[in-house]
Amino acid sequence: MNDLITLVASKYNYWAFIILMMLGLYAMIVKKNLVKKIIGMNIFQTSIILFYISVGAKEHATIPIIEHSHGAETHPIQAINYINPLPHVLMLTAIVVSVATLGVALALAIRVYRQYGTLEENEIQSQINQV
Amino acid sequence: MKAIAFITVMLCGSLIMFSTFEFPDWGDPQSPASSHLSPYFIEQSLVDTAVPNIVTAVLADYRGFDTMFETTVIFAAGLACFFLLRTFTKKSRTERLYRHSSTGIIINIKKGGKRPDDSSKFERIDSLWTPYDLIIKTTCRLIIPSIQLFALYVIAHGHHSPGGGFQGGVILGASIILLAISNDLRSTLRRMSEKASAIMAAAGVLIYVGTGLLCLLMGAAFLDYEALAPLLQSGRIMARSHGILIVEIGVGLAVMAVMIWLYYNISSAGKHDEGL
Amino acid sequence: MIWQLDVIILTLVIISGIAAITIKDLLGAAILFGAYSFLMCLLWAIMGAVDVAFTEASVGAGVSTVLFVAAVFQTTRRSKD
Amino acid sequence: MNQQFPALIIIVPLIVALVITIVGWLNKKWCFPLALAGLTIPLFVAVGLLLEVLEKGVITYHLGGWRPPMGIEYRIDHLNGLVLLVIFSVALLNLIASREKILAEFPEKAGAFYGLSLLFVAGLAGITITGDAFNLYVLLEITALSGYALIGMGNKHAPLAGLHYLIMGTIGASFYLLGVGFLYLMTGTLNMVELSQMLPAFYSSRVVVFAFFFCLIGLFIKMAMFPVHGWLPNAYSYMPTAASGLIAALTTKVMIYVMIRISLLVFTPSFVFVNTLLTSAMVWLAVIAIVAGSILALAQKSLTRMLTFIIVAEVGYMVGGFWLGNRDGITGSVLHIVNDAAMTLCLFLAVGSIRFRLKSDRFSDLNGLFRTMPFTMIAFVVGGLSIIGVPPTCGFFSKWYLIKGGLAAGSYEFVAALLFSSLINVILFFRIIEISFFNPQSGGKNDDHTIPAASGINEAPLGMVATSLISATSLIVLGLYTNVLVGRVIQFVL
Repeated sequence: MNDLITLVASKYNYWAFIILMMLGLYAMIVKKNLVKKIIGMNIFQTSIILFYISVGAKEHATIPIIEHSHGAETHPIQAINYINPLPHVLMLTAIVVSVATLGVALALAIRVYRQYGTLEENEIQSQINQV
Repeated sequence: MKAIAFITVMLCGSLIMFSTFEFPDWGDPQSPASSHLSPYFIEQSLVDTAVPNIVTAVLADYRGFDTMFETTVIFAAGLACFFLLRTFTKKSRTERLYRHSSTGIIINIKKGGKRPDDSSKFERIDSLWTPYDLIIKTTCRLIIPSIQLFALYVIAHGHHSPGGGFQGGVILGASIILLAISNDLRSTLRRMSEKASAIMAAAGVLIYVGTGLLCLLMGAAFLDYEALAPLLQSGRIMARSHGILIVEIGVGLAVMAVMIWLYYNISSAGKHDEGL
Repeated sequence: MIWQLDVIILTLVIISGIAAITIKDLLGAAILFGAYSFLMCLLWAIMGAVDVAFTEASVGAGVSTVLFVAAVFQTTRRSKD
Repeated sequence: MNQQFPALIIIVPLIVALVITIVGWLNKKWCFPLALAGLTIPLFVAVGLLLEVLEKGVITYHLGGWRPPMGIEYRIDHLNGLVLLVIFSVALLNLIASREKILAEFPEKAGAFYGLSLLFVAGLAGITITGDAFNLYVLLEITALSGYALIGMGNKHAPLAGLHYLIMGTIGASFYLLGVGFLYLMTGTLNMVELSQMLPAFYSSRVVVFAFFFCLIGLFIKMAMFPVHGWLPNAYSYMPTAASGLIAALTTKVMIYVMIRISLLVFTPSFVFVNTLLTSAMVWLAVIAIVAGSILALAQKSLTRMLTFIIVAEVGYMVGGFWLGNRDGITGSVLHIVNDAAMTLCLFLAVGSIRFRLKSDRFSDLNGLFRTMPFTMIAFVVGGLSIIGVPPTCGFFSKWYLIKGGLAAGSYEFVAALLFSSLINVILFFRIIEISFFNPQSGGKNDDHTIPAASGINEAPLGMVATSLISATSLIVLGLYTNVLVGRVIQFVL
């Protein structure tokens, strides 16, 4: 029982990322509405960001900004006291990429709507087949 | 379809979950991710770059090349939206609607008619006019300058606190977007045209690339800010700190301009009329 | 970090994510997606990723939502699923 | 200056793309010369880099002056040098060919078009030479974003095709990112060379196996490998002709190159090829891709759609050749990356000219095309012969290596699929040659008004004809110098 609790405590963040990822994937496969697909795509991307941040987390450590007030120079900087900054850097980039993708996706969705007058994929498909 | 997708997704998820049992524990200080590369960054970044915020130091210096392309991605998104949505072919509408501001009378000018030129008394509208909410307009007028001031603080103070060019740029862009929402798009476009935002977006990225190129011309590697020390009249370490600041300003400019550009094109579907 | 808070927010994130993809009104979906992003930002702030949380608060909950709303206004609010 | 080449090759197109965006708002006349300069300079740089690699071996470049695990490293070996050269030559030829098409299709957005295509090329070049697993993701997204925009500007169905490509492409890139995340979780580093040194300790771990699979799935989606190829035919056939030579010739090939690089540099062959179940499964997948692509190509009624399914089949060639896991197979696969880029470019340029003149590319509209557009059709026929694999053209030699590799590995199903696909290609191309050579120009049921009434020569503009002829010549030249290419460059890949 104790083992189970430690297992859950040490892994639940990763499981949450998997649930969100599968949620996004499911939305992208099943939903017929294009905006819904785009929302699913964003959830998918955010879940991967959550995974990276979970990798970077460190217990009993503080945010990665070094204390630098006067007098703090005497303390040596120890890696154990600060959270791993590298995943944060990578994920800043990933967030930017996700918003850029979102912008282009919405632009394409608007053009699709301008062309077909609907955002439902099956209706668009039947319109294409009719011609 | 739904059932198949659900089963695939569950299968895939449980497979990944199966692999998590071999992951290092969450928050474990001894995990490889926390013990291989990050100690160097944590212990050395203040010595190397004189920037206390390690994330800023790594973002703009150690991995500055990534960040340059991150800015380029944003720029590409703005350019792509413009390319996809903008419609230049104006339908030469035979009639235009103008609204007299003080009386609220809407006049309809047919083709060939004289258009009112005093824009403070008349404003052009498209089809229907939604009344401005005085409270929202006034509040936004009060808020926007403080938002912009905060954004500039975020850009400039990124060395010492969370934030930096990207976040500050987004907030700056958001302030202009707020202006466009509280008034209408056309009046915002008069203050900051699409051309200006496009050129600023490209110029912001050019500041970043140009800084790198300057380092290259000074004989060091691309984006090696130490080479700028003679130009900046500072020590080699402070040159890195200043180089990061220059780059962050470029990022802020580009991101602000692109956010506005994206909003202009998406909110009006490329027609640049009233917007939302 | 406080694990109770962590678990509560994780649950809320998942709930708002599910809500965002099931709701039939696209404007509502956009707003729920904003809520999702904001809760995600809180989660990252708890894990100590302040810069990422800041970015997500300004980008995910701010500009993304505005872009979604703008796109929904330019297209349609209705969705069949 | 020589040692700055690896940075310059990315920076020059990037800066030119930015400048073009500014200039496009001021004076559109300057866009084309600038774009030309922005691709010609890197082409020379790429030649210089390849020569330097041939002379001295691997070149590394530390961006920001930081040594590799901390900073980002660029790494150029024989394989990258070759791919770089291919990228810039293809991009330059397509740029010259696209000038008139842009003026016809979207004149007021010419600046944005040139800007996006230069960003696309800069991204591809970065993907090719980067030595950092995460940097590769960022560059992948630049390429993809500009690609989505270029595709979305095509005909009326293009936005939907572009949106599908965007959603699939984002899933692919995210899976790649997840794979890199798993690797980072286990090792704590992102540098490819360091990863390859640290990974052998974890080869038995499930996490590393999953990381490899995620990278592979992501890249498969991006390269349109058979079960996940769904986005490719629509996206490639609806996109504007001005971009088709660039995107169709380069995207899939560079992704296959990335797969080879990740498998050989990050994961060593001792990890990748050790499981015979995996390799034979991959070869079977490639076989299915080849057969399905060929049969689907047979069912199409227009030139561009036929070519898109041929691309699906060709992806199967390269992936299968790589997973044969022996020297000949991988040589054939790498050689086919180069050759296929040239062949696809040649065919898409020729089809682009045909579409430019006829405003259509259905088979029924091609009657008598040999008389009206002789030079374009010559280029098209040479491209077709190369796809079939007729000896003096380069397509023969890469197929030869692939078949040799297949026989050596004992996977006869792959050899059979190659031969079957060649046979189908014969049918495909001779059908078109028959229509365009023997059918009278305005014969029978098809006197379509789109075909000009004059029976004289009605060629595409000079830029397009010249580029398609140059690319057709390059097919023969590549074929004649195959042994040089293999002996001097490709044999060092392994």
